[in-house]
Amino acid sequence: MVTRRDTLKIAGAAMVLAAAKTTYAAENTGVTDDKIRIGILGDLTGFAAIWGSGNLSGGTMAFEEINAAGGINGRKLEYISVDSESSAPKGIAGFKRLVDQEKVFAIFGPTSSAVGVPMLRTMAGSGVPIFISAFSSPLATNPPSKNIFRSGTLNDADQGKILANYVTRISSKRSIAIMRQSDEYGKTGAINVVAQLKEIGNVKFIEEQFNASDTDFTSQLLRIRQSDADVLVVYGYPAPSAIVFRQVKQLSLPLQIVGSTATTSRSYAATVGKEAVGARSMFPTKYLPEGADVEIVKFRNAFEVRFPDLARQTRPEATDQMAYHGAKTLIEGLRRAGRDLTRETLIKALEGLKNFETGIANASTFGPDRREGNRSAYVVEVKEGLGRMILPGEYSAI
Amino acid sequence: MRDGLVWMLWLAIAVSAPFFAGQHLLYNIGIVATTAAIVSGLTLISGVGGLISIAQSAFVAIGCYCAVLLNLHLGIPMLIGIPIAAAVSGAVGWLLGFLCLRLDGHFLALVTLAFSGIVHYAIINLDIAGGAVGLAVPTVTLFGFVMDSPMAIYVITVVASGLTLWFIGLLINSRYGRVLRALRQSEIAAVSLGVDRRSLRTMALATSAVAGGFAGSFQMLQVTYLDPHQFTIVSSVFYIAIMVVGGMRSVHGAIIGAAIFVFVPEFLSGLETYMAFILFLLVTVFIVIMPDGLASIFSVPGRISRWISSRFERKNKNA
Amino acid sequence: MVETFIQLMLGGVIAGSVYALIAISLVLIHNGTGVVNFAFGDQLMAGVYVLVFSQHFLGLSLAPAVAIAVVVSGLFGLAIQFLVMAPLRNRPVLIPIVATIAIGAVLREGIRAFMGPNAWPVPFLLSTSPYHIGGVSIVPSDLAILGTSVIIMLCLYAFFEFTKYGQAILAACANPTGALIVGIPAGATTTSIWILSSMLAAIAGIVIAPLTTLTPDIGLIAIKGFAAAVLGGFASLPGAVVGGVLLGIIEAMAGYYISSAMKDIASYAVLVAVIVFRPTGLFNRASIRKV
Amino acid sequence: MLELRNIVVRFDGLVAVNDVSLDVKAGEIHALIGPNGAGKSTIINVVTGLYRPSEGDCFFQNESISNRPTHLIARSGLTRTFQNTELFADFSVIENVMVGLDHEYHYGIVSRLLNLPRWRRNEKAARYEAFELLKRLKIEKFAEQKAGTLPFGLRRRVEIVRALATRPKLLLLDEPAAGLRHHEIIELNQILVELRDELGLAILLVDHVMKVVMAISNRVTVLNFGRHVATGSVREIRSNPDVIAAYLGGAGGHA
Repeated sequence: MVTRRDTLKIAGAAMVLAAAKTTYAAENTGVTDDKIRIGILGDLTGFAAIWGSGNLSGGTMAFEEINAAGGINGRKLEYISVDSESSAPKGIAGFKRLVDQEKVFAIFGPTSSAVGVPMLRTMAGSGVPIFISAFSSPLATNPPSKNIFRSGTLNDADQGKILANYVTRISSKRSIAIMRQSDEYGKTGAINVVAQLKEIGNVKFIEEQFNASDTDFTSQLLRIRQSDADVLVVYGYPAPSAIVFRQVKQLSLPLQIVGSTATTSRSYAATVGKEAVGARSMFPTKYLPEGADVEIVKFRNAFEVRFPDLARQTRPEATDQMAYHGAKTLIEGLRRAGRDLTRETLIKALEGLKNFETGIANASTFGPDRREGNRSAYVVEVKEGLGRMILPGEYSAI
Repeated sequence: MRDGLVWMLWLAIAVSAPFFAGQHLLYNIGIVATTAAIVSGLTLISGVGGLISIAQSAFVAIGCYCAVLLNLHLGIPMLIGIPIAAAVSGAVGWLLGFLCLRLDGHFLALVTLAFSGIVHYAIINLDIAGGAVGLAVPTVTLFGFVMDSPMAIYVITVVASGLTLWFIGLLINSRYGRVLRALRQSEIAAVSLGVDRRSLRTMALATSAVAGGFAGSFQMLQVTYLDPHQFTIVSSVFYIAIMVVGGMRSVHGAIIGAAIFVFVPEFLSGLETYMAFILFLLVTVFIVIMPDGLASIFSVPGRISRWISSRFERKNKNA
Repeated sequence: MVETFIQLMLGGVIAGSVYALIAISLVLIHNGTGVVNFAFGDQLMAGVYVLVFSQHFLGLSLAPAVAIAVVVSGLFGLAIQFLVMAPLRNRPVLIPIVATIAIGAVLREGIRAFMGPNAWPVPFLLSTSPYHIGGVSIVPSDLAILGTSVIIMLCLYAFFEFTKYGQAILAACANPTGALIVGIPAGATTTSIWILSSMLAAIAGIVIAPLTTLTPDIGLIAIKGFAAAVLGGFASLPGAVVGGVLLGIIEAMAGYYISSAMKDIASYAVLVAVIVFRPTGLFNRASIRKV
Repeated sequence: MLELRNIVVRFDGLVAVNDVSLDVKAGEIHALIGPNGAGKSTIINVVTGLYRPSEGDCFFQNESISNRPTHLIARSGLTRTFQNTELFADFSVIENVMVGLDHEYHYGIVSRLLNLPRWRRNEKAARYEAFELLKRLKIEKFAEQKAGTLPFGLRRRVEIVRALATRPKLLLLDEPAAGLRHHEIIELNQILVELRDELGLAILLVDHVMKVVMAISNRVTVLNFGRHVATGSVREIRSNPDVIAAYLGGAGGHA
């Protein structure tokens, strides 16, 4: 007769035994003679799906193209998409699934800070090469982890710095107002804007915050009106930012608005309405997705053919564009790593990329201690008729 | 099926998992266990007690943040800090109950909703707690050993959530559970029999807060990072959905509900962006055809055997 | 100073009428069916997406697109009642409530997948150019929200006070058995409430969405509507409107006079205080249950 | 034992009970009768603390209970049944009774969680006593049946057992005979008399069923339109002209 106490004892002993067992991943897991397995990890559902679906479509397109062109050094890419559901626990689960169960060689993702930042410890400890194209928390690359790279997008530390430099230049009164979202995205951005403003010195600033789901910003804007600021930095998601842009005009505040990169979707100006005219935003590259640059047009046409369902939703967007650029950068790394592909050689090859151009986004540069591919940005302005154009001038965080 | 048999099933899965499961499955089982333990607090207050609490993620947040802050600022080891943090969470739950359970239990839903919001926005603005950016969770040390291997974390979290589930299960099957259920069925009759509804429900809310704070802290050991976005009103509502889909009358329902929300999405991952749409469509259908939750399948063998024995008795009578 | 205060009040009232629009419907469903409809925000969102879909993909002009959105939304309410609420009618109330959570998620995630996660532009019903009166700027499109919620409330009031059908619904809500005896089928009233409130969802959405930007997550605002309903006592339609406007004003005032960081904490704290110290809401008297 | 002094209850200006005084003596069955709307149920709700009297005071064993919470009134020995029965429908009969016994067989959370002997002993004892109580009213064979599935007559009886489980000194029965059949009423009478004579319980009985009231009551109080009409023995009440007038509907003027 086995009593309950006995079962518990046996259970305890078994657990201790199991705790001793650990698994080791090989250097070339996921690489065979004719295949390289890549995981695409991103938020396809939930609030952060904007970036995850772009990551998937851009990545898919680049991988399919290289396969159609014969693959990389005789190997085809085989990619597996996993949804992190805009949730940190699911992101870690998805990562473990790709590494442990799907045995992928490298991972393209994750796509949002809310998921990505909690995953950093797991990712860094795994040794699996990670290539990020979408999320912008500076924590992903600072401090740098050997295996985590990012390209295309602009991180919030760099963006904050660039924004601060830019607005100080255009503010004649050297007085800046900052409206930031209350969450991690807005906070990280604003911290860096403020830090750089202090660095520059002799600039006044006022900081207000709002929630992503707010609908009225009168109180914040009236507080800003009390100051003598002539430039307003808006660091938040598109939906609340659009209302801020509109209400600034409606309250007749004499402010030049400069939004973060989140305020640059193709339909953004239309969602704001005519009040968007004259507003400026940061953009992580000089190529607009709706623009006429050669590579962009090629990309856009191919995208619309490959994803008619997304084309209907006014895509490609900047997220698709950045992902496509990122995936191409990763492919270049794989190519340069040569036939003798291991995680070590891929990381070495990526570190060797200098000014790698795709004509889609800013060139990627990595180095032995540099994991951030793109560190510069442009400014986009909304014109009459709600079209937009890139203003001349590249702004660098270095 | 007998309650004990179901418990044996869970125990068998938890113990054998390290031998057959890879890291990914192991992690998922750990998440199921901790989520179930968090939800079991709700089972007590809502499923058994009939009150709606929309504060479970707030209690989880209080537990997690207390444990981590105790470690970062006072150097208290996580494994000691977590029970303290759970007690803090319980105290807050008690206070909340004390304030709003004076009168009708229905106000609990409303107060807890607002409370969830307050906790979320307070964390976002609390720079000592990392504010909106969040905080990395320190590693657990046990007798000087750093327990950060996936296996060690699995063992720690599964044991902790197993204990939570077991305790809540016992509580539900004690006189406390009985009286709470009585209050749910007829508040006026229970009170007229001398049941002190206020103190009982306050204790139930406090207990559910302890479960949330305790199991939630262990979940954070797996997630390794506290992001305020994990602790919103929406996540509180999500815990309620887990409870109902699994079955809200027993802790087994919490386990099943948590397992559904962890494993079914993976099973449906081929649907890509349409996954969540199909998932919640299935959940809606589940709720309509199995409103008692999936845990009600455990009562099927019992119902069959009762049906057989009743047929048998009737035959004997006839003979 | 005075202009600032008035401007602030105006902003609060506009935001508050958004909450009020939502609160009205939540109260309507709650009183009529006993269910707190967590899907309401998502129904509101989906209604606007139907409008956008009709305009962009079916090429309709605004008026027929609005009509289609309202009708489709009403039909969806009918579907909720028949496919979900009716089968769950005799279950503990938490189960239909969780069903509404699931329905909301179905709508939200379905729309996100089908229409994409990015924002869609929605046509403004009135001009967004402000009028300036003594230093205060007034925006017609903002006033549309306030106007709509007042009109809807008046319509509902008239419907329930002066029409036979409205009276029947009220009677059935107050006493289902009694209504049954008098010959009003209980199912019919809950069905009409679901249809009515779902149509209101689409209308509210169409008024609100141009100003708040249409994304699949716009329904989150229903949490505020819920809070407004609580503030108003969760019982009466005028209470819902006053609760909504009050919440908007509290937020605006707290945001300006305390700090923008405290805006939400302050408004939720008021909510807790109201529940703890005046549990029946600000505008209701206590009622006694008959044993 | 129970003493109501000049109780007035108003709801929104409507006077449900107007200046009613009443006393129930130890060991007696006291009936409270009157036409519909006379305020009988309101009195029970006031005594058990569900309503607060607008004026007047309520004493139980010489202590005021007017401001005591309901559950403490119950614990001080005053338990009620309900007009439409309020059983815990999902519970078995014996579990229903055990809720009544909850306070008697108390054990702490800790002793349950640590599996201390105390909880097992108390659960066992409670179950045993519940069963004995069911036996007393001869319904022990339904002990394991779900309360919600019982016929109405049995439900009433379970409710009485459940009330007895709290070890009351005074039992308040709200229309215990309503809806019962003839033989059930006779059994009920027997039970109530037994409870009075064997346990020494005082019983306050609210009912219209005269077969019960007139057969077993020691004293009767008559209410009409919330006012006290008369108190006395069954015989006195039968011959009281005010009572007759009240029942015939013509006694509005009496104060």
